[in-house]
Amino acid sequence: MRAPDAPGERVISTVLDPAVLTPLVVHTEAWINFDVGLLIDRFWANTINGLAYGSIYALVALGYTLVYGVLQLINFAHSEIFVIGVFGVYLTFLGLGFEPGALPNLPLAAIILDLILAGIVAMVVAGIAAVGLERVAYRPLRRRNAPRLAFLITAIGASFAIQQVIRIVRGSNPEGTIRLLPPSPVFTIFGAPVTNLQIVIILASIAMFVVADQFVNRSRLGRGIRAVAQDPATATLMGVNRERVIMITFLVGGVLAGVAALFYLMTIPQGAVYNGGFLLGIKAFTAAVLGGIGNLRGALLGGLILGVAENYGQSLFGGDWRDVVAFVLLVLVLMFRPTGILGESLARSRA
Amino acid sequence: MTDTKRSEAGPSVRARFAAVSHWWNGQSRPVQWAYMVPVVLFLLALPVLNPPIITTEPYTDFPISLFNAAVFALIAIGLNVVIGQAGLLDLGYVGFFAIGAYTAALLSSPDSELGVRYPWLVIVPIAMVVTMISGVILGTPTLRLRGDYLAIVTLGFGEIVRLLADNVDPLRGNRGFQNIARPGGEFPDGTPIFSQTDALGFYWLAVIIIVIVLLFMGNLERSRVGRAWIAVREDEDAAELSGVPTYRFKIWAFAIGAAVGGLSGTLFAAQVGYVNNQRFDVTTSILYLAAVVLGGQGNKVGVIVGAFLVSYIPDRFQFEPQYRFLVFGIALIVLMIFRPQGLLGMRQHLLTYGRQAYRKLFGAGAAVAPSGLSASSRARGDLPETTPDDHAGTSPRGGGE
Amino acid sequence: MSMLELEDVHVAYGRIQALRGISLRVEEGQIVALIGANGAGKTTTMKAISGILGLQSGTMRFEGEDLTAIRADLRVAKGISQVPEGRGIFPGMTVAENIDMGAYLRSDRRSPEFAADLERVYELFPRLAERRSQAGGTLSGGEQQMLAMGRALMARPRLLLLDEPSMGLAPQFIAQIFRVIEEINAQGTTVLLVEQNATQALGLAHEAYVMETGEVTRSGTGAELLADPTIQDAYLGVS
Amino acid sequence: MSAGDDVQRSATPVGATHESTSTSLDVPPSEEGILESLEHMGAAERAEHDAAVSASVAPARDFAVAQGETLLAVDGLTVRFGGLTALDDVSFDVRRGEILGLIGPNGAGKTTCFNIMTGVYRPTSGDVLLEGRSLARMKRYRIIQAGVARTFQNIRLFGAMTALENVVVGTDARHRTSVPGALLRLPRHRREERDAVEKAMALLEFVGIADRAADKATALPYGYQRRLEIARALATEPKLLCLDEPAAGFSASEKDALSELILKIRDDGYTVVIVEHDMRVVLGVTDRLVVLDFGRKIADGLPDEVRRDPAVISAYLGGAVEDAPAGAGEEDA
Repeated sequence: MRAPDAPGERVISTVLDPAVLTPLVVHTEAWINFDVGLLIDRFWANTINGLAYGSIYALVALGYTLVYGVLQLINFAHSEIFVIGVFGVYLTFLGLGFEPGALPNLPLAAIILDLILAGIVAMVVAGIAAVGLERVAYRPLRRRNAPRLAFLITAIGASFAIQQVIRIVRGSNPEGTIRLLPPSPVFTIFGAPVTNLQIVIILASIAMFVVADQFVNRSRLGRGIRAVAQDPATATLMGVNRERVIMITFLVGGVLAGVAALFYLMTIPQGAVYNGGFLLGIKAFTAAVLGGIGNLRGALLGGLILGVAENYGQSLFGGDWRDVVAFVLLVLVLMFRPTGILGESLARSRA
Repeated sequence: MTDTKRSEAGPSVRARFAAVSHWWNGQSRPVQWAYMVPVVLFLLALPVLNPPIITTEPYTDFPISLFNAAVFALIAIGLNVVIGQAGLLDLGYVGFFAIGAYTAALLSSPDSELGVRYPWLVIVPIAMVVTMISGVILGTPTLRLRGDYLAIVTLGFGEIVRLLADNVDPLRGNRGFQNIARPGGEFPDGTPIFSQTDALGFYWLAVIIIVIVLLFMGNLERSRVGRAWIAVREDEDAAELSGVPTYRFKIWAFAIGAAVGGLSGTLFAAQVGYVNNQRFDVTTSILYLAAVVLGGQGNKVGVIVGAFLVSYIPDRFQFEPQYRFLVFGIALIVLMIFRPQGLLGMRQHLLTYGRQAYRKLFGAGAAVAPSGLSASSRARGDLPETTPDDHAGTSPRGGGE
Repeated sequence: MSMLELEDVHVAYGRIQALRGISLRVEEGQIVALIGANGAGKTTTMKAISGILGLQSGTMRFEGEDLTAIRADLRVAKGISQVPEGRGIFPGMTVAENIDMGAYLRSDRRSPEFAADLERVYELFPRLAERRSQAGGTLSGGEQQMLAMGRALMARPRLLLLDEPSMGLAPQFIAQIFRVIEEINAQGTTVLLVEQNATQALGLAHEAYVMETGEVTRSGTGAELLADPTIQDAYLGVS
Repeated sequence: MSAGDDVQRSATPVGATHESTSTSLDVPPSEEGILESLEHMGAAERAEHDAAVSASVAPARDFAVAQGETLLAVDGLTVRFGGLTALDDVSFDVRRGEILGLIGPNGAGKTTCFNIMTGVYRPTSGDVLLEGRSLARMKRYRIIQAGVARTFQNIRLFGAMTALENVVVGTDARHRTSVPGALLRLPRHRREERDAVEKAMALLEFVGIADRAADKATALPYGYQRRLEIARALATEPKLLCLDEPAAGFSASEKDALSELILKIRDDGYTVVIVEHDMRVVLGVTDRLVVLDFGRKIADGLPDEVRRDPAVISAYLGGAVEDAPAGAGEEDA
């Protein structure tokens, strides 16, 4: 049914005519499919994939959650810290002489060493960038006792600025694909293959998480971080230097983002692009909120849940809906549990 | 030496500015509008005059550039309700703009599967209602959340709208909609007033719409509604405990902001005549935010200036788009550190009748709270001498009507 | 030289002038009490001494050293520990972790002195020993007060600032807390005490200051003030 | 209607005296208003003007209902936060037309009690009844509309607004205009706006800070800010006004002036609950005292009785009744 070309020939009364709206309803079935079969078929593959990708979310989410716990600030620019890490990894690869497209012909030990080197570079640059961001953007605001909205807007501005600097330096096209370690199945679970990459990522992420968790819960500095998160004034009375704690928090978050960057680029070798952090950052933040922001274990749990849920959603609704699933999940969780699954903050539940 | 000079110049400039703004605030609303008439007329004439230096040609067609700036200004006015007045950080505002544009497309493009071709004037109210409803739908679950969660959820909303435009077949993704309805009417010589190639008519329309929207916004600001928004922004708990139904007024802020966003979307869609999924990413939302914050949240004139800068400067100086984003990102950081209130500070018009009240109490000069001045020069008659004798005795009661 | 000397100290919160030029001194080994109504500026004085609030003007010396030049967190290292109003327990940490926070700046964790200090805290407050692994937030008000005091003692303070230690406590706890304050003082720690419970505080204090709207209006020995009828009327005469 | 008209008709008495107001429960704010009467005011007109002010200030007074009957009943209120019991089965009544003092040591639960009465917290068990209506589950702004207003221990004003505008926000609690009315400036909206400003001005004058009506709230001196908070609370036309430590930070003379104001508020027909530490203020204004200690009510009665109560003495003096200074109880404040 095509309408006549001249505008205005239809009268207004048809606006409310249900018949007009029918096509939309009919098409609902066409553009959303519920492929339950695929969901069941790919259940285990999705789960394993989701856990691996979710670990990357979790590592980035730790950065959001640490900063939020200490400063009650959504560090929007954390996603760009992550991207800086990604470029750190990529440029290290280039520096080590790897070419986009070509598979390296090196012994496994050399490749692993190169990966570790790239990871260290990423951790260093991301860590420095995070601390620098804190110094340049947030510290002046703290000095001036700025309102929270000012922090948030600054964070957005910083995110924007870093993104654009990368774009101006490296261009807006994604970098070439450099894959050092091609995924190969090691064993299967319920018929779903588990690759070497996934094993490395999941295990290493959990190891990083345990280190971070122990650092915050057991070390002296970690206690300082928790004390500032729970009660900054009293923490000062105990002799905790708040500025130093804040710096360390940003540093730890940046370092973890650097690790995440390495795993990300190992999983998605074509992922080095200036705005690649945006969506991942939002989802990592979503993960942190899901688990309960400010809560380290919540970040891990939220990351894994989000990674898995996205994969299920992708099978169920189709690949285009993957990102929508994440956001809808966030809204739903916040509606029913406004402080996330494990509750909020380093303060109330044990970090 | 230079230092002393600066310190002498600084206050005097500031004082002069304060005096002007004080005088301006002292005028009754009709008088203010009377002064605005020539300004508006000048703005309307601007594309015809096409003055050198100001013009963006030859890079960009001047009327088109002005039209884009006007749409940007309209968006900023709408977003200002949400961010500036009610203090709610909405990062998904582009979603409402998109919904407005798509509503226009679906209801008038031959590509639409709805198969209707409503005229533009019919589309506008429908689009505003649709966006208003989507504002309420977004706000109902999220406005109970704390401020920073709201930011992230609205960001998610903006993304969802874009993803829907990408993925929902009837919204035609990248292919988009052609031939979206535009207002009718012809110049005496037979050429259409509103056309895709000549944005003059659309620019005029946009300016008139802005004037109308400003009038309505002024009404809201000077009412219980505006007071409720500012109370929510200042101290939500205290507002609630002073009897303000905060949640309801936050929803209203969202709905009204959304409606203006939808209106600007229809205006944009009509001029371009074409809508696809390419213009509605979150980056654009951040540009809107930049416009509002840059000009001064909570100040209507400020956000218009901010929007104009964000839209016009890149056109005029032929920025590469990527530098535009970089500059605005840095501008946000610097602004928050050195001038968090924006170029023009927050200003409220809370009471119309209050204007008369102050005047009666404190004599002719003190028509309005000298919010920009220090407490020492407060309204006890010791006001700046620059304050002209105004219309205290003669202006009608409730003169803002 | 007094241990702590405040001279014409002004402090403001934004536009609100909280301290309008107060002067006071605390001699080593004494218990000094600050009494006055809510809003008189007692807590502000404490915060100024511990460094949470900056001074507008005036001088503040601790053992002859200019205190204003020292960052708040480093004043703990100088020997000033504060038990804040409302106790400031870290609710998400266990009792043991909270006590450990008191020793944040100490580097002698493995030394016998450290162990002895820890033992002393648990001796003063046996309740805390029983609840070592319980989260601080789940303790009762009295237990939290004990924890806050025990935590402060772990920093080995020479000057202990106590802000309303009896606030919100049942009588049996109040009596206990005041006994402990005397004991701590007898063991050599100087105490500056803010109290609303003026009778108890004055009974304990060697010296006392009365504050009103940001100024010191009276001072004298505890016994003097306790016997003063106007003080009785204004601060003791609830009944 | 022009301003000129108004000036000529200014200072016409409206609800000229207390008595005439008291006959009607809902006196509309005056048409002529307070503002006009401020101009060219001679000494003779002062009394009429004052009457107009109080007519505007307290339109909701209901003298028709007997004073002394229960206005608010706190019934078995218990509040727990985690492991802490802030209030433990507290019951007391607030009677119409009285000033009730809620006293006790810091942390005794007074502010918690206030917070329950105004809906900031929800009780673990028990209820608060205003004229028989339960407030425990009511939305906060509904509680205000039901007739309970409060001030805050740490002043919470809307800093971006002028003093007058702060008070007008309070009057909005009784306004019915919403967005459509404001958008189109419908007659009811215009009337409400005008009345609101009139009433707010009257209230500022009532609490004695009308000279600073046009100043930003944050620019006011501390004492003015406290009074402004009281004016804002009164603007919601409460039946019960809750004052949370109104004298904190006041000098002796300021305290006396505040006591006078509180008495004036009571005399204008409001019921007042006051939490205060300063005994001079408490004993100077209250009709009755409720004493809380450790979350429990330990005494309830006339100030003179309460101050001799051994339980109260012991709560304040730490169990050492015999230490209580002799004569402290004889002295009158």
